[in-house]
Amino acid sequence: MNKVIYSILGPLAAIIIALFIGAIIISLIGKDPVEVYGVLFYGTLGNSYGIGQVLFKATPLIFTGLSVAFAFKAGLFNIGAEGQMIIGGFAAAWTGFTFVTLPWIILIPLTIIAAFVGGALWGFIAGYLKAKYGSHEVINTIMLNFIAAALASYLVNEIYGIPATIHTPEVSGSSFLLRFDAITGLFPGSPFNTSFLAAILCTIIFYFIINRTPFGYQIRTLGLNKNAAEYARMKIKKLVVLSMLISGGIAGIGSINFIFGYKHYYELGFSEGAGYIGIAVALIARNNPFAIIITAFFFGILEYGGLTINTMVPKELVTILQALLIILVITFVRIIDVLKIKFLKSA
Amino acid sequence: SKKSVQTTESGKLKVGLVFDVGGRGDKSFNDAAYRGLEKAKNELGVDFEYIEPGPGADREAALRQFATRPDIKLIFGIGFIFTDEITKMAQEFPNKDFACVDYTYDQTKTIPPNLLALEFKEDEGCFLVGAIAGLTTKTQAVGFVGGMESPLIKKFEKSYEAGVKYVNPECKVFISYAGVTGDAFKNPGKGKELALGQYSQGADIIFHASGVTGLGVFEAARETKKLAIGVDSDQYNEAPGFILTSMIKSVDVAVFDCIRQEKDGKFNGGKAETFGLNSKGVDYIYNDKNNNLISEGTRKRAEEIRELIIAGKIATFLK
Amino acid sequence: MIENIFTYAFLLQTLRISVPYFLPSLGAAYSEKGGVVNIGLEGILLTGAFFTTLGTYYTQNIWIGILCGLTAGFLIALIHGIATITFKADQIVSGIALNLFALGLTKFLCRIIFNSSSNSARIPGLETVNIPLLSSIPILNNIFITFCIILLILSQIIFYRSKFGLRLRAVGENPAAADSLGINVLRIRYAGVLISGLLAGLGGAWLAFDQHSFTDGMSAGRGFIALAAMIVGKWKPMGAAAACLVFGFAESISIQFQGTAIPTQFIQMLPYILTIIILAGFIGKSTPPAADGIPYENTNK
Amino acid sequence: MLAVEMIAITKTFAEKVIANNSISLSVKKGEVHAIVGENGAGKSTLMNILYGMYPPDKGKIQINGNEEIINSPARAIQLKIGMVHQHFMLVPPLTVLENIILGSEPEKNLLLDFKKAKERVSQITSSFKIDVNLETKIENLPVGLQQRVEILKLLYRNAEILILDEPTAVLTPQETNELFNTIDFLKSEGKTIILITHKLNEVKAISDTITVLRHGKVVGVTGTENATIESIARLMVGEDKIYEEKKANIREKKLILEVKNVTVLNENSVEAVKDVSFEINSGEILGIAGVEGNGQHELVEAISSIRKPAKGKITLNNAELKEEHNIAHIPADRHRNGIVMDFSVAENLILGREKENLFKKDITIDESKVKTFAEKLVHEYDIRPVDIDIKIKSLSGGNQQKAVVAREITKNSDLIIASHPTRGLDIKAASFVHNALIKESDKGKAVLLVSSDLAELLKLSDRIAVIYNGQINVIFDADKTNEYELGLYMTGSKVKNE
Ligand SMILES: Nc1ncnc2c1ncn2[C@@H]1O[C@H](COP(=O)(O)OP(=O)(O)OP(=O)(O)O)[C@@H](O)[C@H]1O
Ligand SMILES: Nc1ncnc2c1ncn2[C@@H]1O[C@H](COP(=O)(O)OP(=O)(O)OP(=O)(O)O)[C@@H](O)[C@H]1O
Ligand SMILES: [Mg+2]
Ligand SMILES: [Mg+2]
Repeated sequence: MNKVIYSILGPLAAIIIALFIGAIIISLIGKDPVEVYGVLFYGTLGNSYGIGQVLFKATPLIFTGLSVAFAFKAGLFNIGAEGQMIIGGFAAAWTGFTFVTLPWIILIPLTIIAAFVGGALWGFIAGYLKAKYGSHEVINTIMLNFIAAALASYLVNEIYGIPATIHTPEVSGSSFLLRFDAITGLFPGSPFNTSFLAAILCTIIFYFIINRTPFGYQIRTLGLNKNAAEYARMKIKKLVVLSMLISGGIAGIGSINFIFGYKHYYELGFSEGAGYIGIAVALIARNNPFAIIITAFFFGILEYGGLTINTMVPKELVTILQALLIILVITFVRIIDVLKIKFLKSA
Repeated sequence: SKKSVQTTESGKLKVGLVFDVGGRGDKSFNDAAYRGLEKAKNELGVDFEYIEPGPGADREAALRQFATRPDIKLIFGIGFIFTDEITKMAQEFPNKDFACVDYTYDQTKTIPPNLLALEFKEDEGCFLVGAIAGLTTKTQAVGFVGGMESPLIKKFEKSYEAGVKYVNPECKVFISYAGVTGDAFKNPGKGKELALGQYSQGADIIFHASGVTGLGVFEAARETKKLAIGVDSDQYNEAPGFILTSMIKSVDVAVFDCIRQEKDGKFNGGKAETFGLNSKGVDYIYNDKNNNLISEGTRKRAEEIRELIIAGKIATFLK
Repeated sequence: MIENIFTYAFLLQTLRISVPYFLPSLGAAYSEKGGVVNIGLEGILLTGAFFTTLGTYYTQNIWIGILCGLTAGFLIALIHGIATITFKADQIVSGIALNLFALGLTKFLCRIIFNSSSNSARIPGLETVNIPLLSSIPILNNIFITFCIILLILSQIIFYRSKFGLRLRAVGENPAAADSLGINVLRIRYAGVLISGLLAGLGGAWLAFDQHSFTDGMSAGRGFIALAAMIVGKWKPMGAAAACLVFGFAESISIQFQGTAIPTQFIQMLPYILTIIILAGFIGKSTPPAADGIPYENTNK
Repeated sequence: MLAVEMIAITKTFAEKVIANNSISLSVKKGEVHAIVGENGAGKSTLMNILYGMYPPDKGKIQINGNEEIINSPARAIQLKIGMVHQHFMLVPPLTVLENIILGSEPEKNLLLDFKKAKERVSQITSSFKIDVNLETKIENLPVGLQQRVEILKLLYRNAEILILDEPTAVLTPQETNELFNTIDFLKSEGKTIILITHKLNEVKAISDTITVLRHGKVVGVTGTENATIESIARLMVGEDKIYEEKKANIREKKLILEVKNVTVLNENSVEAVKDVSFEINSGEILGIAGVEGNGQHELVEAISSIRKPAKGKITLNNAELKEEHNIAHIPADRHRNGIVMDFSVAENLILGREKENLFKKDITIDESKVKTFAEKLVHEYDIRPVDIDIKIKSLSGGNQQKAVVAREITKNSDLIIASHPTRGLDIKAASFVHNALIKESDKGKAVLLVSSDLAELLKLSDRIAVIYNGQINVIFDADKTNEYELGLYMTGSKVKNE
């Protein structure tokens, strides 16, 4: 019981302080903090459309968070979820607008596989370079992000694009992922769609692979002690390549939310930096797959929240809050730890 | 929400405007739209609110946010990138009026009756400033700096080049782009290096179509004491003495007119309204600030070309 | 095209482009040699640029502007230090958060102060500086480039010839050993991080002066590239400098090659592909300081 | 006159572990004072408190009769206390000289004064007869020399009270001898030395006074001349008898491992093992004696198929060695290669065995099977505490080692490779590991035992091969040789059996 209290005390204090600092900023620019926070809360969590928007924003973050976490389990730092999502997204969209005659039962799995393969290819490059040449995956994945953006730009602008737009043709109707709005009538108007279910499924598979299979055991060993993995005669190079590949693949699937669940085409810039935010999501969730869902939801609130208050204050207020919150949480965890020990000692 | 009830009661028209990625203060496209809003506020007494969304899915959410507000009647989307979203929103909210600047008009689809597409013939303006550049250059080399490489900006590039070649077939045209993502419209550092590169290779006039990135082009012009051409708004003040002219789009006028029609109950959607040289919807700047940079002969020739374009006697687009 | 590469303008361009890579990159070396990963450099560049602009705008004095930029860099680095050194928070998470913070704060203030989401008002730049002797020498007449050269030499000496440098290297490799010799590990780490903040802040100042204004997101990933350069340069000042020059060179080339038959996108990829190739082919493994990224649990406290 | 007096020191970790429970320690000036005790008895903790690394919860410290609060190593250094830690406190990529001066650097014109530093260090090396190249990086030094550097660090700081925590654990007999010579010399110079070791013969040989700790308490203080190894051992482990399994001598011989003309390269592509050949039969223990860094490491990695030999052939049960071969391997460095600190005890007990059918259910690892297995091992091998779900990093070194031994020798493999299997273990834990190895060999397994502890080799092995400079030139029958002879070959003083 005490343990639970202590574990929420830190984040709680952090939230209060962050909101307080935010309130000061809002007052300084002559606005009413209560009103702004009210709108922020109502706009995101206070109505079903807002919740839908938040979940819609959270969906790709679950994928990219899982992607980063998977690599992390193997001791690799994948900064490349952004690029992997771009390539995976393009591959999926291409499949979607090329094989227009396939029925949904085939086409949907096919597009998801394409998204995985595209992302996996991009992850594989970094993994292979690491295994073969020992070159640092952090740098290579950053570089591959830039290259992916340029490549996608080329493909859209020069080859597959619709003139005078920055997107590809629409994907086949049978590859659409339904909106919850359309199925259930919930979250009316929001593009929150069934790719969220894929994200949940992916989380469960992630957990299963990492914690229940010999392969996952090896990945974890590699991540925690590479030398022990080597002495246990695990195939380290293979594991490095495979984990980057899978990590990239997961990020690739993150693209289906936007492409098949919302716009139905590939649009340049669709990723909105989800790959980068995924790093924060994974790290804050301490690479725990289920915590990633919660963290992603929280980031979804902030991602969408900025827009809801944009007519009153610059939406960057939310970015500032987001940053403050992260810094405060990670510091407070420690402060509470210290307090806890002091408390227990004196008790 | 108390406030909003009051404003509707007072009968004041309220307008919502969603900016393009660059947002307010880009001293170019978005600011032109904003000027239209301000003018409407001052002269017509309307109220307005605006949102600056990020890329991706936020555009629709922003439009929707205004569309669901009872007090807002007219909603603007600024930029071709809004084409799909605003069409969709117009269909979903038939009781609201929408207008989109730079709407990409697809002949195969109809425009909803409550949506007004505002199109600008940039190619005409670009051709014209290209011609001015071609006539003014002393080095027989001019340049073009684009933001994100995309079909829209390519159109600027091609018609500018066509204008240059029309008056000066021997003139070299250097072409550079700042990048391949939306960020390429806000990277003045890159813009400056690109421009310096072109100037060092012999260009003496550079036209940019790159949003904020263009400010870097102007810096390069100042530093090397060469000339640059502004875009969308009159950008003379960004580098006084070094801005040969600007290719302006009267986005402000279009926005203002649209609001006035709405106010007068004469909003007339379901169609594309085109602004070209003929209606001064696009133009180049010639006033007492920059007339010392443009020779009398050049000015004359430019005006002739204007007439030819309006008469449809020149293809403004280089294939 | 090739003839364009061997020109003075090209050389100068390469150097200019390298400056905002080099300063944070050198900063990263200080920070990481001491064992603290600072991916917040991207944000520090941005904040440095903003406050340099702000200071210069209000005073019309570039020196006060630089001072403001340095102070901003210092403060952000200080937050990073407090979070990661004192409170042992995860260094990468803190860095990510600070980048977010910088992005939000600068744009927010830009909106409030300059009434623009994209850029500030124009400020004077370095052309106002005139140092009698240097101004006549090509390349060195750019005070930032001169200063970078001085900083590089100085850093090389500090790293390998000074007490602080020795301790910094020790603290990044084996903090427990340094601690057991009576060295205040946390203080040395703070010094490394704060120096990185100052250097990246200065990098931001260069960005601001180079384009005479602040622009939203103007650091444009340079902080990350700087980190990459530092790794390619094997955590050494000279190595980092060389790597930054390679980046600058590649980018310069990509500028020169624009407008040829090759699609722009592929030209834009060039610097990044080059980096990957260099990393795989020529550098080999670069091993970080052994304690890099690991908070030091001071047993005394 | 007392150099050190620690009075009623108490120290608790993580609210639970009482590492030091009201310990008092008196060390006379100019003596060699040995502190002995089982793993986890609290020796290192007590010394860390003396050196200012941890604050004690309770208790007082007097140095040379004055009460002092030692709240940091810096303060300890001021008081002329120096400590060589159990795990060396060196910075591998720095040079010997840099490591020595670190923290007390001479400066001139704001820069390091390397010249002055070198002069001063050379003076010390010559007067204390310690020989080491100052420009070498620590990472390129053998452990024995690293030990030297640690002592130089103390002398450079003019330490009068020297704490040496298990300095001989990684040394060869020759190196140990040299170290003891140095200690004698230091003592003759009037310095006070506190020595922690598990090797009771060393205690007997070098110390003046002995303090014995058990479970965080002092259980005995005695002058060395009044004690015998047996009496000290009894104090250390209580009434528990230390029993040593005897090797059975009957065995039918079957060739298990054959190493033929094997050459192995190290990381820098230098031949670390040169043209080595030997064989091991079932039921046989082959010892490898050698000074650290003579190729044992590479040889072991080759035989366990972690490293591919450049030349030659290794066969196991007459089949060429493959990666898939099941080989039990107790690695020399358990922290680095043997365990995953952040895994639970149970998880560590299946490391390298995660794919075995024993733990399989479809494509998953069956947790209940793992649990049963782990619980069995924990009991059979007396791994304490009896909790398979705690992280292994919270176990003492001895218990971690037992876990590694348990995991490896329960593998169904005919060959067991054991590298320094008892390094750093107390006598009880060490004899436990010895017994386990003997039992396995009696079951007919072939054992390759690499150790720098010659007593251990002589006791366990049937034959002992000496490796020197990557080559094996002699293989002795264990009962026909002795420490002295082995020592000559190990150090290269003798090369071939004439
Ligand atoms: N968990 C990890 N963290 C960081 N780097 C890793 C990790 N695992 C592997 N690597 C890198 O991957 C590369 C390959 O590892 P591996 O240990 O298989 O190489 P190796 O032992 O040199 O080769 P071989 O398999 O031929 O023996 C190495 O360069 C190593 O730096
Ligand atoms: N930093 C620490 N945090 C928590 N527990 C600790 C810490 N250091 C030591 N301990 C615990 O305190 C007890 C005493 O440890 P200590 O290292 O003093 O034993 P030791 O006598 O030196 O043993 P060894 O012979 O294995 O070196 C052990 O149970 C150990 O696990
Ligand atoms: Mg290997
Ligand atoms: Mg100990």
